[in-house]
Amino acid sequence: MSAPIRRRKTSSLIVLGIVALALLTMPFWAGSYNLRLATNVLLWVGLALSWNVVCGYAGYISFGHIAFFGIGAYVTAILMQPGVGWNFFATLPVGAVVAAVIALAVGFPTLRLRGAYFAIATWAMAEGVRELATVASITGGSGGLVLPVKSDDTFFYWCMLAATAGAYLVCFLLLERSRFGYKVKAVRDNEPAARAQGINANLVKNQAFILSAVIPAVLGGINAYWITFINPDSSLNTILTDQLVVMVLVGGLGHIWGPVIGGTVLYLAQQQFVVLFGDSTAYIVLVGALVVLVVLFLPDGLVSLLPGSRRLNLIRRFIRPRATTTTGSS
Amino acid sequence: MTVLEVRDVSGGYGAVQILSDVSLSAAVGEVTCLFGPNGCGKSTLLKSIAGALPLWGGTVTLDGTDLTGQPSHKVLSQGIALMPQGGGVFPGLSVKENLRMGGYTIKVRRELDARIEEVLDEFPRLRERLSVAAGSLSGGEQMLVSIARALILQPRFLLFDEPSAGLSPKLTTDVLARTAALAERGIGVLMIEQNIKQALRVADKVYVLVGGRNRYEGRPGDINSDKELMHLYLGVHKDEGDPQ
Amino acid sequence: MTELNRRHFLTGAGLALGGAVLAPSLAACGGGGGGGGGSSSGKFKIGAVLELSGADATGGQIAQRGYQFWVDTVNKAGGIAVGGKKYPVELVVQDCQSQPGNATTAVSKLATQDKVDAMFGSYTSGVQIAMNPICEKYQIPCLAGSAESPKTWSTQPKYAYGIIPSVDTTAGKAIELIKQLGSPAPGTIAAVGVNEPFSDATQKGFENGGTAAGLQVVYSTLFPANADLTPVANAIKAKAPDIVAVGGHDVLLVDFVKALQSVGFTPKAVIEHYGITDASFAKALGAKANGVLGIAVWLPDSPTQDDVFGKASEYASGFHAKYGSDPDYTAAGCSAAGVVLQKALEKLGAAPGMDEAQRGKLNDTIAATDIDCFYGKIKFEASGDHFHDNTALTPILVQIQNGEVVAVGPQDKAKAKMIYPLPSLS
Amino acid sequence: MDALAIEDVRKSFGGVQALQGITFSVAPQEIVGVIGPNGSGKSTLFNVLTGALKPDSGRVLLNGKDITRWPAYRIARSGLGRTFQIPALFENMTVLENLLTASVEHNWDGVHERASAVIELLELQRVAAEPARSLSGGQQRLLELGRVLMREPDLVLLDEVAAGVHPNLRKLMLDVIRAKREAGTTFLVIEHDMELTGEICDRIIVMDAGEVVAKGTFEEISSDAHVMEAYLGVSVE
Amino acid sequence: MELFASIVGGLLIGGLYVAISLGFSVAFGVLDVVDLAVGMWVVMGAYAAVVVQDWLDVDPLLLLPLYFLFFALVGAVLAPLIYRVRNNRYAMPALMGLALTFGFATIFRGSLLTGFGYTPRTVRTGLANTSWNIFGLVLPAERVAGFLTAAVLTLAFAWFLYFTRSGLAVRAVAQSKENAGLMGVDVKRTSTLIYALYTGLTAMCGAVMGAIYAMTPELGPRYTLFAFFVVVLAGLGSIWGVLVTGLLLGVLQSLVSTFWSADYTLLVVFLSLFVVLLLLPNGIGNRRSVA
Repeated sequence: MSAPIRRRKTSSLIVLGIVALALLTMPFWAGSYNLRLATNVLLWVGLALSWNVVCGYAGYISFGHIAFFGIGAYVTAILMQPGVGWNFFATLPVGAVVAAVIALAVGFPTLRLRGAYFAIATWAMAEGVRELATVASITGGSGGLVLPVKSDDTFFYWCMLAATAGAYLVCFLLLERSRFGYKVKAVRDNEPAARAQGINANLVKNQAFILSAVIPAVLGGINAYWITFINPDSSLNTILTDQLVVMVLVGGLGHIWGPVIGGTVLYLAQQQFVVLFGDSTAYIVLVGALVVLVVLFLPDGLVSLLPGSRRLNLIRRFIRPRATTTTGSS
Repeated sequence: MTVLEVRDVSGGYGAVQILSDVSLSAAVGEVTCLFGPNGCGKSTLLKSIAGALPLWGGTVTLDGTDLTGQPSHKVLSQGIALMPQGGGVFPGLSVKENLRMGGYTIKVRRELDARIEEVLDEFPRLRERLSVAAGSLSGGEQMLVSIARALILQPRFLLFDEPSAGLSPKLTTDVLARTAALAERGIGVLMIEQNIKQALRVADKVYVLVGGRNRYEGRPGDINSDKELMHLYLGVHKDEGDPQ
Repeated sequence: MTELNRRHFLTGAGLALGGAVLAPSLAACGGGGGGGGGSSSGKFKIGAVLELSGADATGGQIAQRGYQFWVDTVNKAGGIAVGGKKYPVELVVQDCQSQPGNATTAVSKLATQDKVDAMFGSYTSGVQIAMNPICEKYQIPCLAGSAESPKTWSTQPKYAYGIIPSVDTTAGKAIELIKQLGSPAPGTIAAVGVNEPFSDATQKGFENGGTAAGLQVVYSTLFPANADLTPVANAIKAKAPDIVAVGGHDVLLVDFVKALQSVGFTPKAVIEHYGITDASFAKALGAKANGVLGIAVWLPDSPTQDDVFGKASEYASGFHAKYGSDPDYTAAGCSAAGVVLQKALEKLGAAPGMDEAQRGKLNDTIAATDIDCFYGKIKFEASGDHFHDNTALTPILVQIQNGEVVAVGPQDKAKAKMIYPLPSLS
Repeated sequence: MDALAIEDVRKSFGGVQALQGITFSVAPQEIVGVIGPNGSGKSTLFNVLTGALKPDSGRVLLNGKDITRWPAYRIARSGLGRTFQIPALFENMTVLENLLTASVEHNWDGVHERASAVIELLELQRVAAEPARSLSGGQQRLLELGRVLMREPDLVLLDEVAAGVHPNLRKLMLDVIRAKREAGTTFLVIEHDMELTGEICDRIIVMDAGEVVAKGTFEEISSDAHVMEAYLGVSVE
Repeated sequence: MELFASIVGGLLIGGLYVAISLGFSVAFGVLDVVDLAVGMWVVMGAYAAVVVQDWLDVDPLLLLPLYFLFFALVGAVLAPLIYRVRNNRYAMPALMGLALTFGFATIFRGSLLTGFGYTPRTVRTGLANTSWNIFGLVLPAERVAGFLTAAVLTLAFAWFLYFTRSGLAVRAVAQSKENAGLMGVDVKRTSTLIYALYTGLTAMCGAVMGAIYAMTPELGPRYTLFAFFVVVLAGLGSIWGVLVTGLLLGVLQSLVSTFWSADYTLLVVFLSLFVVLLLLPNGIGNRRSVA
């Protein structure tokens, strides 16, 4: 409430300012390769952010999140095909709407149930969407779609920055600074109690899921135009969801900074792993080991290493487990 | 005489401390009753003794054998069985399987079957329902299963967590009479009971916990004279305070 | 300068976003990736973006060997002769983890950080398609020794070239050859394939080739990779076609023959694309492999040669000595990409460290390529759906005979008579 | 008009009749206690009233409005607040956030001021920034009451709200409840604590085996032999 | 005839799905953690057989018990970690348990890729070239062997659960850890036991699976999804449900690829999942749902 909290707020504002300044001036000093790296970092941070909404805040694991990314990519690609020829910016909202509708279709039956059902249903959705993209003709089948070329890295950097920063801001305002955030977290922590406060739990969960589905759709659209080529393997690969999961867990689940830190660190680390290990797949082992270590020793993720967190308590709690049997099995 | 000794025990769930320096002793052949308002830590205490919850401090000994911090199966092998609140039967297992679980620590199948037979002789009603899932029995029958199950191991001490919970008055009387009979057979009974009036009839010794601490210790006859205790903590109104 | 920038960026990003924990490790790593300084080192720097990890790693590594073998051969000879001086070649390989998205970033790195003079293309078409615009943006010519999907060329990439004819042309011609050689002539065909870009295109090629050759297409389907093949085999059995044509890779081809065998169906001919020329195919199937047909655009015993590698057979034995396995037509195609580049550089007479204008000229020179090398004739299309693809090569119909891959058609290249009809599989 | 009217509510699980036709009503600003042995159906009744369970038959009227089979959140919004027998807090949220959350569907203006006031009233200042899961049992019950205060419902269902609460805090709780009643709130209270029941309840309803077996004032109930047997275990001899 | 052949083929594969899902389901009930590594255990079993086939001149299917022992051992080492995470007082222990097994799966996948690459591998057995023709119905020997193995394993596992002392303990723990503990069951050891049994069982099935389908390390998630699919549709914790759903999955897959297109198999499987979740939210034979 008092001094230490205010100090923490000030320091995080300073960090935010530095980050914002670095991001806004980047195209003027970074060079095109670094700009591409940064664009990718932004992409992954944005994706991780969206996954954090449904898992970290709403407490439901979505194993199919990459589907929304792919849906956004395909909508943009289809609408920009020669003969359709939409304006790029006009395609993004369409992708978002399609993703939202599909999220609702999946969320409506399964968000009433507990997590395992939702997890499997989202995963199935992702595989289903991928299959559909592989067999349908409008998506170009397994061969994928080629988009019109626009080779302007700065343009895509700005697009990605706008989308990710926008997503961050929306998430921050909705989840940390508004009633909606309290509702979402309340439903996650105790659904019956949330209902007793007049919260429409099912509605809130669906809203959170839709929010988390819209973000990747927009990012997917931008990414498709940037890469100029998409196919089911690259845009709808469920392995990519795994990366999101890892990023959020490593960064810090349910924390607004978690995906930012996790996404940045892991994307850059993975790039370095590839450099370090060349053509080896050993980096996958390292990523797995990282997850195991984080779960065992740093369950609140890297954010808990930030100054002023409850890290020590957590570590202490781990070292001295008190309850050896599960309690409250009700 | 065999005595279960609890000394200065503290404990709780997770970060929440519930028990603070609780002490008591219970002897075989006696019914020791534990009273106290809801949330005072009675169940926590029994679970801590039985090894289902870790102790934060203090000691538990049985005849001088230190049981402090021993896991459930070790405590059980020393002859202390806990009957959890509501009976704790496994609803998806048959009655027979529930009884078998009661004798889980008996590794020889024949020996176990013999014990089950013995207990079934004592609870003939259960014999007809051996292959029925325990979850489909009535509350009273479940309680019988639970008691029968606890007896399979022929324990020296039985810890009862509210045996009368959810039972009709008649069944309550029945169950409490059984506990008294158990004590007469030489088993030590340590029992939590909400049903104070009835429990006092079978009790040999009484403890009252309030807020996770010892509040009263004595003989059942004496507790009635402590009007404040009866009134404030046990919810027994002064107007009907006279048991006789 | 760029190295410094990069380190700044990484350190800055690390500090700002990841906190001080990460920065030292990243800065330390940052030094590892670059490789020797500027571009005026007197070496031609050739970039390559390959699928060294990820789903298509096997093919990516085959392609890498092809490119590397050319580099080693050239360097052993002292380098590429330009204006009386020989410049050695350095290959800078970037792994794209089989993801088109990563490939674009990798091209960007090769162009701006490593300042390569030219590029080699990827194994898969998807990655190549994503690379093309970036190559064009930086005006770096890119020679692809694999990338057989027609989609790669229909977008008319200005700076990319394909050494191998796209699969829709080769697959069709192969069916025609079977029709000519088989007696009694086959009348029906079933064309199936895995639903992934290359095999999809192969399957379409078989189907269209069948129609063009006057065969009746009685069954046509795609199935997912790793599908249960028995139902597909059963469905084929029900139609009893004369020819079964399969688009796929590696083990799938083996499994498909096994599936046909397990349902007890033997067509008159089985043709599969890409992979049966690999020794592992015959080994895995043993006697059952006998008579299975395939397509290649090059074989180690092809009667072709050049002054870089010598005869095709010499190329093959050199390759075998180095890698312990025979080159297939993809590895050889990648080596041939090197030859094309070498010839163009020699013709242009440009020294390493080319600027944009010089690279533009190099591009024009490559576009005008018309050579005969150990791989055969190479000449790129200048327009149409196969823009910049080398369609000058004629496909060879090959067959496994007694565990060996033998050319059976067209007649001028045939080394043995085609076994037809196929001996019973069961 | 009654604050709450329950008309012949029945509910069974499998073959077990948990509620066998419950009928009673609560007048505005009344405090009514519900007592009965464990398993007598009190908690089931509460769950039906709050919408957590749907009754098989019967009607529930809140301020004259038929709320039978409404979803829980809608019932809550139309003026019903509750506490849970096992405290049901938002355990990863802080005490303050728990209180704020109670107001999200009610009245967001000045919510921070009201939350501060509630924290002060319930003496939770020291733990305001702690996650709810680290509270002691008594504090958790206080926080549950605090959430009810934040929502200012017309009718409050308290389920053993004073269990495990230190006597001093219990006195505080009772004062709060009385003050709210004076301000117009109606209470329905499940309680084991007879003292608390006797002290604050205007009327008592005794349940046993899913039925209402007696209704009346505390004095009437205490002298009812049937109740004594069912609840206090005094057999009638 | 085609229909009949398709159904029989589906049932043969479905048997393996049952065996895999059964262990997964019971381990889930006992540990309260969905093991996301289930598919990787399948794949690792197959690769173990591939290694054996490369090294030794023995039919890889003859060494099934060896794979069981080896992977049971690995499982026994990992189980205490899962138990520890699940029963710690983290903010969201169920989620963290899931994340832990996800980490395991990733390590396995990376290790296999590093060791064997992406190239698909097939377990080659002496049965590969045999098939039996029964009234015109061709039964590939591998599949029949696979089904028989699965049936034996399923029966053995069911026998363990229903007719042994440890099996009784497992079922008791699945219902209530606390009460089982009070009966003298060492819950932690039982968790380790069941996890080890499950990993061994699954890996054995994987070895058989590897003889029927080509395997790549990338297929792990696919099998995880199948196991998950079966267990969820069966209703969490329902053993009979697993039996029915596993066979159904096999038949459904087979029918679609015979009469429609193999390309739509997964799509149909996933759509049917949705329909079932909509109509029977608690699964085909079930009682409880878990976070």
